[in-house]
Amino acid sequence: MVIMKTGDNNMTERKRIRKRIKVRNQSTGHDNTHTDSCEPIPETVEAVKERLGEIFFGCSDFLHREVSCGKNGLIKILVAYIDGFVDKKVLNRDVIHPVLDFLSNTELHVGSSIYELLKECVIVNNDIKEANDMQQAVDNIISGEALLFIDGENKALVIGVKAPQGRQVEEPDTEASLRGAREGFVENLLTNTVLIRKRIKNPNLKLEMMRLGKQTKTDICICYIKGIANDKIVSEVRKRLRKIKTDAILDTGIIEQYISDIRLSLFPTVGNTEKCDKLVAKLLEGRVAILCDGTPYVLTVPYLFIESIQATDDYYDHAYFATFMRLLRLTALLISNILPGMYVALVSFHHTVIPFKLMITLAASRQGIPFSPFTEAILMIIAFEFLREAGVRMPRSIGQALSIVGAIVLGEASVAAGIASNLMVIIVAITAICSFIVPPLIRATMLLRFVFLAAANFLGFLGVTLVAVAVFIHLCRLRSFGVPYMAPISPLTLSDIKDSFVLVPIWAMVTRPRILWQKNVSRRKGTNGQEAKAKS
Amino acid sequence: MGKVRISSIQLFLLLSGFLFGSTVILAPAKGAKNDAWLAILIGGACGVLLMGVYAAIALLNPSKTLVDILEEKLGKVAGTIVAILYVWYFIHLASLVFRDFGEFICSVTFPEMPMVVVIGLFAAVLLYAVNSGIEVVGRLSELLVPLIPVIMLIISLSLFTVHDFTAFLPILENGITPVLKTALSFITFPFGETVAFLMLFPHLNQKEKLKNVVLISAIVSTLMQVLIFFRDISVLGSGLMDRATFIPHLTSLIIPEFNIEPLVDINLLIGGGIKISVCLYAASRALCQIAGINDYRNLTGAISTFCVVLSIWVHESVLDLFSWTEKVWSYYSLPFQVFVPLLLLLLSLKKSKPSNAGTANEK
Amino acid sequence: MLIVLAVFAVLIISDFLRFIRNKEPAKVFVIYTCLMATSLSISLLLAAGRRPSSPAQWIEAVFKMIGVLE
Amino acid sequence: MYGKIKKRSGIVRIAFLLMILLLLTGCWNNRDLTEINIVAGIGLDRTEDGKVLLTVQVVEPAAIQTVSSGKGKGGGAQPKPVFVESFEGETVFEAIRGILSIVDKRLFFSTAQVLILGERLLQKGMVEVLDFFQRENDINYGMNILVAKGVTPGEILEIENDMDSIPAVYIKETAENTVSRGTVKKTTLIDLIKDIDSGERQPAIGQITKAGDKEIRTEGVAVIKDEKLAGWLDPYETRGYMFAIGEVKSAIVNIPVDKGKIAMEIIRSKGKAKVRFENGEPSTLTIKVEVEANVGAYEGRGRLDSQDDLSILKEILKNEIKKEITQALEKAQKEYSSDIFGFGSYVHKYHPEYWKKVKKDWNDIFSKLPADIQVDVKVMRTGIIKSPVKKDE
Repeated sequence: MVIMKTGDNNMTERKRIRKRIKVRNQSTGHDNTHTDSCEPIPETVEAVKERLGEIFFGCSDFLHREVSCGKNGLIKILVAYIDGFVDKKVLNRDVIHPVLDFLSNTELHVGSSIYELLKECVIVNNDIKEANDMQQAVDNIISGEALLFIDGENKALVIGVKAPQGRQVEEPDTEASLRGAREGFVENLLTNTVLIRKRIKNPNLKLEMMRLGKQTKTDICICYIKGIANDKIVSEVRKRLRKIKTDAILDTGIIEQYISDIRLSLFPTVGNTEKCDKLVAKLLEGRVAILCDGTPYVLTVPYLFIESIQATDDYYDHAYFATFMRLLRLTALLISNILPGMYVALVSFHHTVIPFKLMITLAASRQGIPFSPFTEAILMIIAFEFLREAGVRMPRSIGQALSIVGAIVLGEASVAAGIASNLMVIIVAITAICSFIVPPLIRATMLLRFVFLAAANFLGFLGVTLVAVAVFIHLCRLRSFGVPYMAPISPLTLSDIKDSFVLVPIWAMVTRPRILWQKNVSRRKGTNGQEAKAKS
Repeated sequence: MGKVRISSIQLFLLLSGFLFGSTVILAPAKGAKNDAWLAILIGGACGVLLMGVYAAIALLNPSKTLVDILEEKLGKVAGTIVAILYVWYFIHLASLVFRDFGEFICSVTFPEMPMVVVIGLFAAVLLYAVNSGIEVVGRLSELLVPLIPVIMLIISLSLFTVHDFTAFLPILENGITPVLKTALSFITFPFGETVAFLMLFPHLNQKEKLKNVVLISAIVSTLMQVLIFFRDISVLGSGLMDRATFIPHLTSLIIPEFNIEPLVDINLLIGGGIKISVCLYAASRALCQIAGINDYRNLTGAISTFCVVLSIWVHESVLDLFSWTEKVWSYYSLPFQVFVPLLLLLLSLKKSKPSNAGTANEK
Repeated sequence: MLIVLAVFAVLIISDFLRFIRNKEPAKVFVIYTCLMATSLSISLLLAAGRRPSSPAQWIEAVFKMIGVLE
Repeated sequence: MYGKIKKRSGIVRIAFLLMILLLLTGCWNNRDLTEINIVAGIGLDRTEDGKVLLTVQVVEPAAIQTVSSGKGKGGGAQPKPVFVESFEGETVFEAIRGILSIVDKRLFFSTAQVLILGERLLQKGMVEVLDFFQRENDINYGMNILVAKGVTPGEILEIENDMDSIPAVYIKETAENTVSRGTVKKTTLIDLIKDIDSGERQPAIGQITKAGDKEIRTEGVAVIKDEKLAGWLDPYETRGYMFAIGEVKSAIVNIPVDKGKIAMEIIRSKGKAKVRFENGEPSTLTIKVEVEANVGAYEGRGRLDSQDDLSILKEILKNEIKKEITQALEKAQKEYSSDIFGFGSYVHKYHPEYWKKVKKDWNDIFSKLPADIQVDVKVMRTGIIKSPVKKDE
């Protein structure tokens, strides 16, 4: 539905957004459409200095250096930057040193523009842009560039001498895998785009930058492969990102909440990953990625239900094994949702279903427990959730002690004290283990478990089934960027079943998911950038 | 809100789910006792024809719903009156299925539960489904309807050891009359009830497949019914089958060693759920069309509430329900399921001859 | 009785709020109110233990009148 | 657009509605496992004044756990794993509800392993009391039914021994062992209901008696005619009957030979009871039995080397089985005139017109018809050795 609505004015919209991005980040200064700020850059360096001092009042990390040189020391140049952002060595080597050298040794002709000369002949650095007004200048200083103001010019040079920041690329903690690349994304956006670009050496890999957040001015990057990603989805992503009105983007998690289709849904309709190879695989399937500066988590859209049981290892492994694992994960998902509910239904309502011998065991284990099965289950599950949360928040070294306490308190003492039955401990343990198997849905599962439990306590299996049907209805109506959430099972897309709860060997996976885009689905043709372009 | 589309697979599953509907717990051709299979086959054959009539009407009047067709062929006033009667019929049908469901749960699983609670909760869930749109119901059917044959297979296979394969003999012990009578009632329940799909057929995205879809689903469900019958009679014997309230459920109780009775609940929930959702959708859509309201969702709440109330009100007891459906239902259904559709077919044939309305009209 | 009223109140209020928000035409209100009023009155009668004769009985009576059923 | 608002309100509304309904619903039918009495065995009998006498054997799960896991240390007073209670009532249901006045928790019947009918009950007819067991929603249709011979069901249910902590399970398992020997018939509730329903076959129910203070014995069957007890078949006749209806799974048949006896182990058997018709009237009852057997033990002296030896064995075995079947059939025909073999079912299925006429008098017609019994025996293997020890050669 969404796609249809947005499809019509797709082209114009794209053009517009292009323009805007261009204007914001690489402003050439000759664009009249730019009306963001009217404050021009003052012509004298003194004035610039004063103005910058006003703007950055109280910012101790703002540094500037005034160089006055030339034959009579008349030419004044101001270099302004934020401390720590800029690689000072490089700045000195590439900018200050050559400029000083040049200005003191060269006779300047009348009428020759120092600005042009500096820009074209002197500064060694190859990442030079221009800033045309104060707003731009300030923006660039803030985002870590060095600004070069020259006396008598109402433009400034933006020199990219950013120092490499943040931690090194390392293996992500959250998504462990047995096989495959160990590289994970880091907080630095540029490092991340390089990681992607390293893997897809194709000019069709597009990285569109935009800036979000009134205060934070966070760099956001939309990443997709042109010709493989559905244009409608790409433009929908742009549209939704642009709609975000907030002052702070601290993490992709915030973006995720803004751009989800149904914001109140328990189920994630936007995926995230920290793993580089996973993201690349998703891009190659035609998905769109949203990177955000300052977080290693990259969003991928559209995100379908089936992706939650897919793991990167699956594709590198034997297909039989991978299929088995997928079915296993699906079962685990089911169990982690309904097992406590089923147990309560069984024990409270459906005694006829229990075989005689099991019934005696069950009844014996329940003997003397003061709580009803429902209360017992709720207590145990909540106790487990406490433990889990504590384990997440605690430093890792305490975590071990915690797990011992948990095992003893939950497993042994509560049974010995007659508060919980043996079986309930087993049930909660199995549920907990199963819930860890499908990490993307862990939160949905956690809450749904209680819903199932409550329904089971009221209506037994009927309640469980009714809630299950309601959940299914919800899943069926969910869409992620216009793509039905439960695809490819419903709506049934036969060619996409190959990578759903079953997995065919990788050599048999000749098409990309059709559900994302009907066009250009073959993985064998059009891998070359040019070819794909010609096609689309 | 854009064009709502359902695929042919979804329509097939919706139709199959609808045809299973409450037949999951009520053996429809029970009246013919040992010869029920014959009645099912005869009724199924006629049912296929009848559904063919509906498909033909839909094909001759592409992208028109039942209400449109009625108003066009019978004139504004008469058409509207008949359409309102149809709305009533769909509501009545939905409430009967609600009642079947409620009676089943209350006599088999929760004897102490008030029936209105069971029906009300079920209705709330279905209301959610219907309000999500027929597209979502279609997608839902893709997830859930395949469970019905799977569960049936599980039950049948676990009963394999207790089968007495000659239990359906002798053939035609009481002559052909009861068989034909039962066949008639089998046409009206469940085949004729698919008349509600005339409100859905316009949503099919591949019109040329409509005929096949209708045909296959009717044949599949007939065969399934026959199989279920053979399973039931060979397990229960004709005597007990005659006395049982809910035959397939009783069959599932016979499974040696373990008890999978709740699976029957699930089957009923899926089949009955699909049936009620389609009926609710058809009723509210039709009513909105008659009244000229854009969004059918405005009335789903009221209509499903009415269905729940009606389902409690309409019959006094479970025996009243069964004897009424056995005795009156088929006659009561005939005008809605056979006479009016045939009339519409004739009128459409007559009017569409020169213009040769084909499948390509759409788009 | 109270429960019936409560359930109906929730239904009607939530639906009416939605209608007003979406600015639905008057006929929606009319049809909705008709249906809900019928349901409410019947369910109140049922809750009071006085079951009015039902459509099923009317239909049966009509068929008997025509002579389809004996 | 408007879709977004509506979507959200839809979920909230449904959730709200569900919540209200859920809150309004109490916990109907919600009954914890600790709030029910698990019934392991049921006994049904009539008192002298015609009332129903219900006996139930109820399991104490906690006691069972301690008994089986050996937790009850150092002797001491171990809790009894089961208790038995009886109650009288005009109807079965009344007795079941009435028993609540002497036990603490509601009875739960689905777990019942055996239903033991008393002789006195059968003498007066059993159809009436069985209705409850068909109608109630938590009855296990696969429950075993046995008839107590010479004792009351209560006495049998009160037996305690060490083989199984739950006597009902002991009874059920013993009966099942005997079924595999072919000397008792396994009758489940559904079988019984089907037989009574169709009227084409008279039920035969396995019998149970007391053997000593602590053991029971399940051999032989009770023959029912018109829902009343007609008489009994002894173990050998029972086996003949079981051969005829094809329900022998494995049995040991001893056959006499020149010098001693051979125990033949039946490993497979098929039986079929049919009626031969001539001119629209039944002329002969035919019973066709196919048996596959191995030599189990040769307790005597002789040779067992060649096919000829086996052929002789086959002939003897055939006659032996035939004799048993004849005995059973004759007793059913002459003494009880009750068609427990299900010939009537065959007649109904394949000659419905005739059946319609004679339905009521079928048992009489059955008892007058001559019988043709064919037994086909195959002996395949002799075990690890061939001939027995040859002493006198």
